[in-house]
Amino acid sequence: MAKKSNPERAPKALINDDIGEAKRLEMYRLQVTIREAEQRANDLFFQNMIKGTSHLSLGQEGIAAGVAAAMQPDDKTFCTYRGHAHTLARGVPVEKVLGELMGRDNGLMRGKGGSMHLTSVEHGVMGSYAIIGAHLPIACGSAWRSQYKNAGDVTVVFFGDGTTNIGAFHEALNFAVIWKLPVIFVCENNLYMEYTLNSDVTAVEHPAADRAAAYGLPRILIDGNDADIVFRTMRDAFSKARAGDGPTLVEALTYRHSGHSRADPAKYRPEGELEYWKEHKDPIKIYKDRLRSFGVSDAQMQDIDTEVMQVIDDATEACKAAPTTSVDILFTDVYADGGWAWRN
Amino acid sequence: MAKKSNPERAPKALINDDIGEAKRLEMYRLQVTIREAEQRANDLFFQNMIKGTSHLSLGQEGIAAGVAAAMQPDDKTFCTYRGHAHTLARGVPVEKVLGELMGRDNGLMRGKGGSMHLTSVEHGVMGSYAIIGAHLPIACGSAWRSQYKNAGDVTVVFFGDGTTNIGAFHEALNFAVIWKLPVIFVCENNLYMEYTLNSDVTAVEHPAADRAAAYGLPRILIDGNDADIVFRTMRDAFSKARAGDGPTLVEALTYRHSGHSRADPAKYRPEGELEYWKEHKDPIKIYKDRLRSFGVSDAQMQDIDTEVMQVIDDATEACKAAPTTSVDILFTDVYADGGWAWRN
Amino acid sequence: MAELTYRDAVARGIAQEMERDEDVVFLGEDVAAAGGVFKATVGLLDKFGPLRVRDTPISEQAILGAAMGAAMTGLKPIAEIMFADFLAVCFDYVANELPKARYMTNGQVGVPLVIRFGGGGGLRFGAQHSQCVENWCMQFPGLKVVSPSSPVDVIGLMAAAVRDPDPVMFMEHKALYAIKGEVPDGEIVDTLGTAKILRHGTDCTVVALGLMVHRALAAAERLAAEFGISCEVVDVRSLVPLDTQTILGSVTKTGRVFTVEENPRVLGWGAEIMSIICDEAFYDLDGPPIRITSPHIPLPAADLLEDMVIPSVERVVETIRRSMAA
Amino acid sequence: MAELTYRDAVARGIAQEMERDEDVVFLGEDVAAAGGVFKATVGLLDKFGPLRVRDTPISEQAILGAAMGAAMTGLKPIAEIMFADFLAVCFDYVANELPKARYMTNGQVGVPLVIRFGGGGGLRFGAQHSQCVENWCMQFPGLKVVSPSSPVDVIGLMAAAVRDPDPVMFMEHKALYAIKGEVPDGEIVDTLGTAKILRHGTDCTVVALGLMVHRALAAAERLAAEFGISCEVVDVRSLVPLDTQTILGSVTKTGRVFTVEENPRVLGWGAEIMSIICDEAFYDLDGPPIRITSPHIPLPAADLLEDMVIPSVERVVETIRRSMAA
Ligand SMILES: Cc1ncc(C[n+]2csc(CCOP(=O)(O)OP(=O)(O)O)c2C)c(N)n1
Ligand SMILES: Cc1ncc(C[n+]2csc(CCOP(=O)(O)OP(=O)(O)O)c2C)c(N)n1
Ligand SMILES: [Mg+2]
Ligand SMILES: [Mg+2]
Repeated sequence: MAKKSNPERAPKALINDDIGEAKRLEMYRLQVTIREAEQRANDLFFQNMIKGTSHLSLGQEGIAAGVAAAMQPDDKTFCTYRGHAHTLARGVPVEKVLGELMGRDNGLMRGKGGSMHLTSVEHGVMGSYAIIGAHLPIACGSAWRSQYKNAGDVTVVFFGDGTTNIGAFHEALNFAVIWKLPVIFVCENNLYMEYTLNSDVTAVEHPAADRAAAYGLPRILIDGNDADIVFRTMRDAFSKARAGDGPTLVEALTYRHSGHSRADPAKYRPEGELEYWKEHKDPIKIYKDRLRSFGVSDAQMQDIDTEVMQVIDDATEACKAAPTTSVDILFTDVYADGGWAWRN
Repeated sequence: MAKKSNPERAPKALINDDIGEAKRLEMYRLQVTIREAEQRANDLFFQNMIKGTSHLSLGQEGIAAGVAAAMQPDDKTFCTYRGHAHTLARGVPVEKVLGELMGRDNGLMRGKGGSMHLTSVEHGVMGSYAIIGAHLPIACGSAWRSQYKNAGDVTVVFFGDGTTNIGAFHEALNFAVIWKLPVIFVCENNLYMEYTLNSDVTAVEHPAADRAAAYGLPRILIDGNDADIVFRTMRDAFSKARAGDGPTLVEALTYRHSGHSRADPAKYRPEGELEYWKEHKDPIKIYKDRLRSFGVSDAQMQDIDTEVMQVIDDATEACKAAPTTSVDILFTDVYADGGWAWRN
Repeated sequence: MAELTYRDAVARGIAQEMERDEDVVFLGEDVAAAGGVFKATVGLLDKFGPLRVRDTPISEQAILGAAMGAAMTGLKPIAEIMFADFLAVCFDYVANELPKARYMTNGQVGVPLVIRFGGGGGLRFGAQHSQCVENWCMQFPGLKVVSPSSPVDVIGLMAAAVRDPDPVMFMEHKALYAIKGEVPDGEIVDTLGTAKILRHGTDCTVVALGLMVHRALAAAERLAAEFGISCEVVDVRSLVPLDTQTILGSVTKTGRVFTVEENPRVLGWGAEIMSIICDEAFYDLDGPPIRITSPHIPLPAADLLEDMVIPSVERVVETIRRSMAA
Repeated sequence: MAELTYRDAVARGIAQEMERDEDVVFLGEDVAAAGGVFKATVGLLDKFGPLRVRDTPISEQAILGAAMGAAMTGLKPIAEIMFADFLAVCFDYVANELPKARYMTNGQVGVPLVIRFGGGGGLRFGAQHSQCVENWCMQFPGLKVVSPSSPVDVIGLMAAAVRDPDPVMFMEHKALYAIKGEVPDGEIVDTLGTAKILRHGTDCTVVALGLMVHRALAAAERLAAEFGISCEVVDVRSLVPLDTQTILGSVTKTGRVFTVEENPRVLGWGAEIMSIICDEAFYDLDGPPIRITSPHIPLPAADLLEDMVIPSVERVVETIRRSMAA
């Protein structure tokens, strides 16, 4: 995502506030990249080029972009199955993500992991986890390593509202606090755990924020559809973590435009709910308005959009052209010796 | 524990408050019974008449007595491995408890369960659980059954301070609240999880009370070494549960006089700590003073003590005389057909 | 008699039992309003109402714990753990609580419940959403473990499981939800602990479970047609109790035995069955007992790769043909 | 050379590796200040300080999860799960996370850690504190599983486990903590995946693990002395990787095989070993392979009852004598 838009078109006088022009354009580009790459994944599903399942973050791009923009290259990301967004946001090429979804040899894990397990260690994406809650303790371990080795990096772990009701959430939060670990817990509250309204099965209104005090943490509840807010919140959390002052728990409100997964037509939504969020709370719309208010022209945004689409089109073509995964990787990397021998 | 002290000796004018004479004498008798039965168990260990492990509640009797005194016969109790006290408090004969510890045929489960799994369904003691946290969700299920069948009974589940850090605690609390279950969670905070100070590994000062809000529950923190306080708190909790208003979480402060288990000499205590609790916070001392202040004579208490000792001595002799468990129960009750056949 | 999918058979089986007995209740994630993520419980909420069909939070320990506590005190819960793999997050109930309660209490406590879950591969869900966890459950004395391979077995074994006074682990196979089969009208009640001989044969016995039953049957047809090998195909159906009479009876007759297992190779249910056969029918065997399993690797996600791992009809045919020729 | 208890060998084994490599860290409940509930880690806190030897809350998921995250990113943690049975409360890491990470990421991620736990019976701890969970771990491709039977093996296998780049499940046997054995001075490093022939013999092969190794050896002495039966005793030591060469080699030589397993009968490690033997050495067998196991029941607590369940020297002698005579 390092590619910059054409500097000639850059507006002269962007507000030189604490975020600034470069960061904002980066966050815009990230959000558009995620949106369009996810849309493409969706299309490829319906062309039967992607099998199995997949969980899109359409509508939730503000969080992925705002968090990633606040990260350093050696910081670590732990995602859920709904992790395409966070993986892309760390700079993983679209081609490698789509390739994995399509089970091609050019995929991130050459098809062995699939949509729910995107991992790119070279980008700090330490994995996507498909068992609810499992990665919260794992992220603690990554942060523990950073603390122990004085490495300075911070670990970010994403999870949904529904995940706050599983035991591992509780264990991880307590653990992170008592060991003062440099880890940031980001709860993306998109209202639903799969098809059930999370508030129907949760004892408090704000499943993460209302529980922060149970771990001696401050209550942080933010609008996740405004990347600037996300960015600022995370910047503080990173400072805290790097200063050795321990973990942060953030609840970011958002909404997913798509169904829970490929199989879900999302019939459980009350009428008008989706429309409301799309109309009034779309993170990309919000961000476009923000940029406009700072003097960025629609043409400039259009340029970014075009560049992004080009990247995604190229990636799509590359994936279609890529060979399907070669079966000789079937028996590799079960064990560290490269193979799968469990006996002599 | 139904046996009453000699009515001739009963004081004429006990304060006729909300607890009253009969309840108070019952609670006194319960506390002494638990204390002396546990001491006896300890002695029998050192005579090598009890094998394996065992976890005593010496010093924590106020909670067991105060809770049990507030219960109806058809209410349900779920204990931990530290469950002798709660089992006795429900009226289970001392002989059956000691018999189980000694692996005799007269034991509650004839030796199949042992000290950590005391169960007496006829007394509402639905089991003692040795895996930390497991019984909290199970207790929810018992309460769910009561709710579903409109049975009116309430389930009480005991656990320690250290147990608040395991996932099952979190899941059970949330679950109980959203289903409004008639269950009362009693956290006996005796400061230690085994040999480690619980505050060293817990993010908040009061591991249960400080987390009540995370489940939308009021913060209830009480002195567990005063049976009257425990009784009153539980009376309210039972009313709430029976009224259909859902669960209660209570944190009762206490201290165990013995080591964590048979094997533990408790060397980790800071100097003077045990002495302080024994001197100033012993629940039986506190209760004796309370009774005295209400006009109960030392002689009357002495009578109860004597009766209790007689029961325990008789139980001990009965257990020593009882046959060791007959091996023909080895293969019974694995399955409901009475046997253990897993194949034809 | 009607054609029913395996998926619809689940709902029908549960409904049959809920109609019969008010103490049968059903809980799980997204099972009520949404009818389950596999749409296997559609309609139950409408039929039985929100007190008997309940959506839960993502709290598998609470689900199994609550089911256990309810069962111990008078209800007969059916609990869904959505993907079989998620049993791992509530495994304490599977390993330590449910199976041991009756024994440890010397019979004071029973736990009459059913835990159902969608297991198995073939749907390109990857290594954490495709496992055959019947093998995880089989080790624990006190549990019963069944896995139906057809719609009629789903209903009949579900009824048997619900009526059974012991905890029953009920593994449905996700790749079978869409298959159809003839199902008689009226109440269907099967018997736990019974295997079924689905195809009679004389040369060898092929023991299979779940999805693999279908592949074993297809392989048997081809082995007969192409190589003149006559296979007797046994659908185990119930791992605990295990119908060793049927299995040993068949092996004694044929003298050769193969298992077809979807699980990774090591310590699948086939290992137990082979060990029993070798112990008790050693002198009836005319050749080595052969397990046909997935190789001992996690399941990859990509379709092409996944198809290489799970035993195919071809692999079953080829293995049996070669072994019988040796 | 010095006499050391199995218990002290644990601390020595861990210390040896922590001295060698700063990235080796150790965490668990009551392991640091208290030196562990079995006193197997006494002195480590003093030697290596509170940053490397850490007490945790009662949060087994956090313990294994944190160990995994640390291992994935550069440390080599040793995590204690106090009683083996408690693996059930953090089983998602055992079944779904640790073993699959490397494969699912196509080798991007490795998880070099050791999970150690006290398993097995004999201490009158009852059904939930006495299990042989090596069998729970053996099914998962990606894990390694070892269980030492002597002090020197504790040290050597611990070193091998810590140095191994894959996740290793390390089961210590609680009933062995008090035994003593000769241990050489200096660094000891053993090899995973190697069984040991502890006694040579010609009539039959007896395969055992952990506590049962000692009973198998005692039984072998008696079988030789009293019945003239010559047993070759193999200590499996490592279930994954499994040293099938040593086992098959011995069975090929003797023609008869027995396993001595502490676990309840169904689907213990013996089932896998027997299945391999019957598949690959079928024509070398002179009689049925016999598994000597605990009966398939939960373990009762009372001493007399417990002693009736776990295979005794007498039962091993009697079973082998009868089978060899038949
Ligand atoms: C332990 C476990 N239980 C259940 C599931 C099935 N499941 C997958 S996603 C999901 C909902 C998660 O909701 P939330 O945490 O809000 O995240 P979102 O999907 O909304 O991003 C569920 C129940 C799972 N993967 N793991
Ligand atoms: C899952 C699990 N982890 C660890 C243990 C070992 N253990 C038994 S008691 C105990 C301490 C419990 O402390 P607390 O909850 O405060 O109860 P207390 O013993 O003080 O009554 C521990 C860690 C266990 N039994 N189960
Ligand atoms: Mg959500
Ligand atoms: Mg405590």
